[in-house]
Amino acid sequence: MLVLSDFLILGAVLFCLSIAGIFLNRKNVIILLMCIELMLLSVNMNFIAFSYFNADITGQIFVFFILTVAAAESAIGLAILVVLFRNKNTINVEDIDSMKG
Amino acid sequence: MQNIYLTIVLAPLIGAIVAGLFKVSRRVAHSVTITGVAISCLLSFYAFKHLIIDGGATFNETLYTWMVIGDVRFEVGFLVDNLTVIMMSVVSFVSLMVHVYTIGYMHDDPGYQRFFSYISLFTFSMLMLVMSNNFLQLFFGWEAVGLVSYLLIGFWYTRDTAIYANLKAFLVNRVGDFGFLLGIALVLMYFNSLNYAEVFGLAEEQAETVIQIIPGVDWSLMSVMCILLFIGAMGKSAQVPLHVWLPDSMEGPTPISALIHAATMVTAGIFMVARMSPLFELSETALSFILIIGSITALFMGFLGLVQNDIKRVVAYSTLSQLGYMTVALGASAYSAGIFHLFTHAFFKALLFLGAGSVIIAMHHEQDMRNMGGLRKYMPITYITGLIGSLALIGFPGFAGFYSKDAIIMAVGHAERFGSGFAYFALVLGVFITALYSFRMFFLVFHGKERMDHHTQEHLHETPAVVTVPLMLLAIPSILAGAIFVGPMLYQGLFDGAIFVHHEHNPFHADHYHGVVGFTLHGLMGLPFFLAMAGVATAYFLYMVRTDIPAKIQAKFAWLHQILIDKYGFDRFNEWFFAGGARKLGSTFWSVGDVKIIDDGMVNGSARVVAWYASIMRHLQTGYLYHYAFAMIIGLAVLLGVFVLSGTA
Amino acid sequence: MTKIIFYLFALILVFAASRVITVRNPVHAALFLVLAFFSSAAVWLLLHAEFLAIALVLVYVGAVMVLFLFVVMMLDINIARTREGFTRYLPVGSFVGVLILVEMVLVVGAWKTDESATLSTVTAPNTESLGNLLYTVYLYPFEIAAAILLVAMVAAIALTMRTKRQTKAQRPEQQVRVRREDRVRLVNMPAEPRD
Amino acid sequence: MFADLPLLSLLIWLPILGGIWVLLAGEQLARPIALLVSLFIFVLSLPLFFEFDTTTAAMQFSERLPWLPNLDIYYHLGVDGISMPLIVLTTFTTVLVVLAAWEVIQYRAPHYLAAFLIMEGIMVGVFAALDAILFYVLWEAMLIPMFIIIGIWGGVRRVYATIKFFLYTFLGSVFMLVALLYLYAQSGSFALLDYHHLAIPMTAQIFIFLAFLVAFAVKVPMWPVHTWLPDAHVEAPTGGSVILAAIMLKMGTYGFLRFSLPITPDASRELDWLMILLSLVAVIYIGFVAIIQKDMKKLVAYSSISHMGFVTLGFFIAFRILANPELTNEAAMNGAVLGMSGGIVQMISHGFISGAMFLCIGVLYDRLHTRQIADYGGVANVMPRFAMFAVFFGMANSGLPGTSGFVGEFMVILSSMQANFWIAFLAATTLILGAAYTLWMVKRVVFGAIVNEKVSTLTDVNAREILILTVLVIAVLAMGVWPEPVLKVIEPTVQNLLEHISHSKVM
Repeated sequence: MLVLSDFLILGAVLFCLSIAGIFLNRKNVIILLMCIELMLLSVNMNFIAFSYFNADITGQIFVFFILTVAAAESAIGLAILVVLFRNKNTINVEDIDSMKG
Repeated sequence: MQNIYLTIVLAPLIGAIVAGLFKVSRRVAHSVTITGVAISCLLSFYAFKHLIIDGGATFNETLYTWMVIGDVRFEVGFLVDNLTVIMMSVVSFVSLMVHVYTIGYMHDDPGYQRFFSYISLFTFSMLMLVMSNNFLQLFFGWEAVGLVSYLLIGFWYTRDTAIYANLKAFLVNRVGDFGFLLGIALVLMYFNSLNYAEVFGLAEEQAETVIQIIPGVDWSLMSVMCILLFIGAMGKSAQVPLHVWLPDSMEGPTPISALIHAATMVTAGIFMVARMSPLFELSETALSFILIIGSITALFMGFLGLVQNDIKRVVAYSTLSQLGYMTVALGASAYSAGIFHLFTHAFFKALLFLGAGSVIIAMHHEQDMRNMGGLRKYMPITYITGLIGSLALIGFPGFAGFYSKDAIIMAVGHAERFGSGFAYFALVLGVFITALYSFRMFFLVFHGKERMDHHTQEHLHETPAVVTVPLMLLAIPSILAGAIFVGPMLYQGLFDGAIFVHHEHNPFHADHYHGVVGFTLHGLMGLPFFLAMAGVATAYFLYMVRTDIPAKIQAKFAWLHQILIDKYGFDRFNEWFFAGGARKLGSTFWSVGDVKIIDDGMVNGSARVVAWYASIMRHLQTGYLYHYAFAMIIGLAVLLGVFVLSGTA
Repeated sequence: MTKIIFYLFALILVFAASRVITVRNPVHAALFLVLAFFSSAAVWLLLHAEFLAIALVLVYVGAVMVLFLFVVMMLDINIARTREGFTRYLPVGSFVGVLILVEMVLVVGAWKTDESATLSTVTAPNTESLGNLLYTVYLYPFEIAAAILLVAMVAAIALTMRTKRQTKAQRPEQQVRVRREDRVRLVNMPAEPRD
Repeated sequence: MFADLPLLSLLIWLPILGGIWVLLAGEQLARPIALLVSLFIFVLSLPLFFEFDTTTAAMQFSERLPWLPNLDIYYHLGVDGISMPLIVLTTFTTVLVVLAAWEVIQYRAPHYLAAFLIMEGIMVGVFAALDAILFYVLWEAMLIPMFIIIGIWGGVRRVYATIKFFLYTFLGSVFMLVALLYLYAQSGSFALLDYHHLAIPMTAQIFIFLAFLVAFAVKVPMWPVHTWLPDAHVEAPTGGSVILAAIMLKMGTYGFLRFSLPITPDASRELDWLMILLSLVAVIYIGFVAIIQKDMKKLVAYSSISHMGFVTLGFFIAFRILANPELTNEAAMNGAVLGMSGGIVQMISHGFISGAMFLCIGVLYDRLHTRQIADYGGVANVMPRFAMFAVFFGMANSGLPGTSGFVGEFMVILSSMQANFWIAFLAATTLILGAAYTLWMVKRVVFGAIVNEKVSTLTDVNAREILILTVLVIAVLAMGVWPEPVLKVIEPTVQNLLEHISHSKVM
């Protein structure tokens, strides 16, 4: 029988993979964005698991909103990326340091 | 009577306002102010008659309430008794004379209207001062005369010396007022009132009170209070060491020197102490202090008169010395003698100053006596009135000064107070000195060779009537005032009720008095008379017969001469220590305290600390996105770790 | 049975996710991400979240991932440069990842769940109950979410649209304000000499 | 007839509306409209004085409307004997400032005048507010117009001066906000009058007192947080200096009366030595600093600090007097009333005199565009009327009896004698120092021979300037010759305040 921990550990594994992804692909903004999507996915996984095991559908509502916001975020993120590439002709994160103090 | 007194005070004020604030012609300016002062003068004489001759009642009433705090009322009102009325008469009379005289003296001056406005304002202030029935109004008048004095010394404001002198005069007076105000504050604290009558009524009760100003040391309240009040008098009446402003004040026009710096304002201190006699009588210490200060002033300021060459400065130093005499009289509890000398001195010193002014007009504003001489034949009226003034000053029997000065010397001889021995010596020696410098001046100006330049000599002539008439009018009381008033003022209790003296302190007992003639004859036997004559003789010998001797003495005692020329170094010390010190202290406070520590250290310093901190912290901001992401992730790992460890522990 | 399905899809999911972060080519990464989404949708179905599972596939796979692919292909990316330092960061990255994983597992392991009282009895269809809640209690947030999407859309367009003006138009306000000096220049010249 | 009008609200909002009107009116009409508005407001404020009930210390002309009732914040206004004279002073000074700007300000005149009118409304509001939040909001709002005035119409270093001014005052008021929030937490109310009766433990009182002290000391300003004032004055345009000196500085001392003393009487008693010390430092230290200033405005600014030292001295000397065993209770109360009323009188009088001094300097500055004393000399030769005013106000500044400058100093010195001889002694040095720095400046600027050609081209004061200065002369003289009408207003409130602070509020 599946228990809550199974889903939670699956979510944790996904989350850690995306963290490792951020470390590994520090130069490529697109993959960074994908890692963030993965991270959100793992969070959603937890929400749904809790919702299911606590018999409370509110958790799914949260996922719904997270999906909405994530979609908006990735759209804007990609738009920024496009503009960035247009202006700087690179998406290498190391070339983007105009905020350096 | 209230309306009369009010008119006495307000008439000059109105004159001053009209002449000062509105653009009026010269004629209007002087007519309006002279009318105002004349009204004051006549009404003062009327009040004089009312109180002294008809024996009218003392007037003590409030005009209006200045402010009320709890049950303490600060009021403005008049106290008119015999003492006041004599002061009023002197002030308004001398002022009237000076007003008239000014028409001639300031004839060509562009600030004619302004001048009349000022002297009328002065008359107003002085009358407010003497007619006050409380300390508040006294202080008002006190400072107001100081203000007018400031304005008048600096009347010729383009002269650097004049505006230096007026600032100096005001500041030195402020030092005196500083003490005076503290004295008033003590009065209010212990008597809970500023009204003379109430304060004097309660004075006896506080006679034994002690206060601790320095913790652990008991001082008599009365002594502290009286000395503080007297510091005010020292400023206004130019007693050592606050005398330094008076000689410099001669930068003002001569009528002012006569009115303010000889006859009236400078005697305000004397008047004040006499008015406060119920307080001063309770403190031996304060009276001794007064005695010593007065005798130092009387003697040492007289010496300075010997070496001055400026005619006005000689008279100024003689004023200082005579003020010292008056102060000594106060210190010896002979308040009436002090007032008596004030009274006679006002006439003859105004006369001498106006005479000097007359000479100065004739000499085309030349003031150096070394360039004068032999003016007798050109200016007979000035000459005669000058002689009268000088004789009155040295105390020649029969003249006004004789009676008052002799009374003071007698009173000091009678006094048994700490310092009275020294005071007696100083005054007697002072008589000789007075005679010496007075007649030195007299001979140098009116006798001897005519040392002026040719141009001046040709134009020498007697001054016009507006100048000589006041001289003549002042000459009359300079002769007669002493003989007429010696009896009433000193022996017959004219000031009873106004001046309070302990019986055993009072040097003037009615049974010792044998009439004016007796007094005069007694004076003729006394040491002071012989010393005065010796002084005149010495002056004659030195400046008429052997005119070479003074120079030799001067050469022989060069160091002494230098000390006298330096005026004992007071000015230099003040300039260095007080003026220089204050500026130095100010710059130090400013450059070190304000600019360096507060602005640079605290204000800009805190800004710099922020900037410095930021300059270090900015290195954390690499601008790389993943650095921020790493920071977040590592933070998450650490937080989780803490959570796990604390959860398991 | 469910257990087997769960482990199957969980394995696919983990595999796809690890490929996402390790492949060289971003296009491949995006495709692996699609795979990850699919398998997680399957896991969600196990949890009776049918609506969200479908939505994930439709919205994410259908829209968002396609968008990613568009962008990846649109931009001319130097793959070699972006891969620089991959191996250098591998130890650090995996260490942090493993560290967090261990910590999370410890947290989850310490979780006291009431295992018996799980597994809700489903009464209404998932979509219906979700809709009920969404359009009643969460109506206001729902509207806000809609607004956010709109704003995101506008923002994305505004950001990427090139503002080169290609249409010609009249500007009446400038036309009426025109002054003579703007149009006619009077030149003062000496008269030409007559020859 | 004025009983039904919301007079205080009108005094706050009409100037602000007037300011907006001036903004809209444009270059041509701005000046007459501003003058009209300010005059109207001044006239409107007179009933405050004439219909004031001098028999009570209670708040009068009160208004109370809910503002944010959930948070217990009310729009609550009212005046007593302390705030009423200050409100009238504010409306009076604004008229003068508008007049003084008449032809001098050419650059963006409508904005300049509007800023002053709006500030007038805010300042009246600060004095009338009886709700802590209302007070705080207005207190901060006041900074904005002043910031603009100095920042736009100021001198060369105006940016430095404005930032310094702003940061200083802002820093101070943050502490006040914290104290107010604490008080709210304790009492559950933002009503100032409730705070007066709130029992607070001693430690808390000390902290509240210190927080208020920081806020108000900056505004007064007291040593050592005074250095913003000379800079602000030097850079501000004449009108700005006048308002700054005449009204804004009074906010600090008003705060002491409205907040520190009644809310934390025990802490005030405990720390009165500090306040007396700082006041005396202000009188003496600043007096010496003023002597050597080379810039006229700086000199007058320092003299302002020195004079404000008398105000704080007068307020805090009361505890020493009340505790003096040598005095009977009644006498001690009289002495304390004398000192505190003296402080308030000094506030009002300083409003007139320092305003007048800055206006005088403004007259010179408008002509020669320099404030350096060394650039002047012998002004009396070409500007005799101006010289008359300058000497008069110089004398008033050095506390000559018969002018209002004397009254406050006199009262404070008299009362400090009842606390301690040496305090009176040190305070009385102002007689000498005040005369020294003021008259030395007068001497160097007004008197003497004409020093340079520029001075010889000066023209005397014109009718407008004469009008402004004469009005001030009359005010200064009137208060000096007969201060009773003002004192009658002040006294019941002061008496009440002293009764209040003589009882401990420690729980």
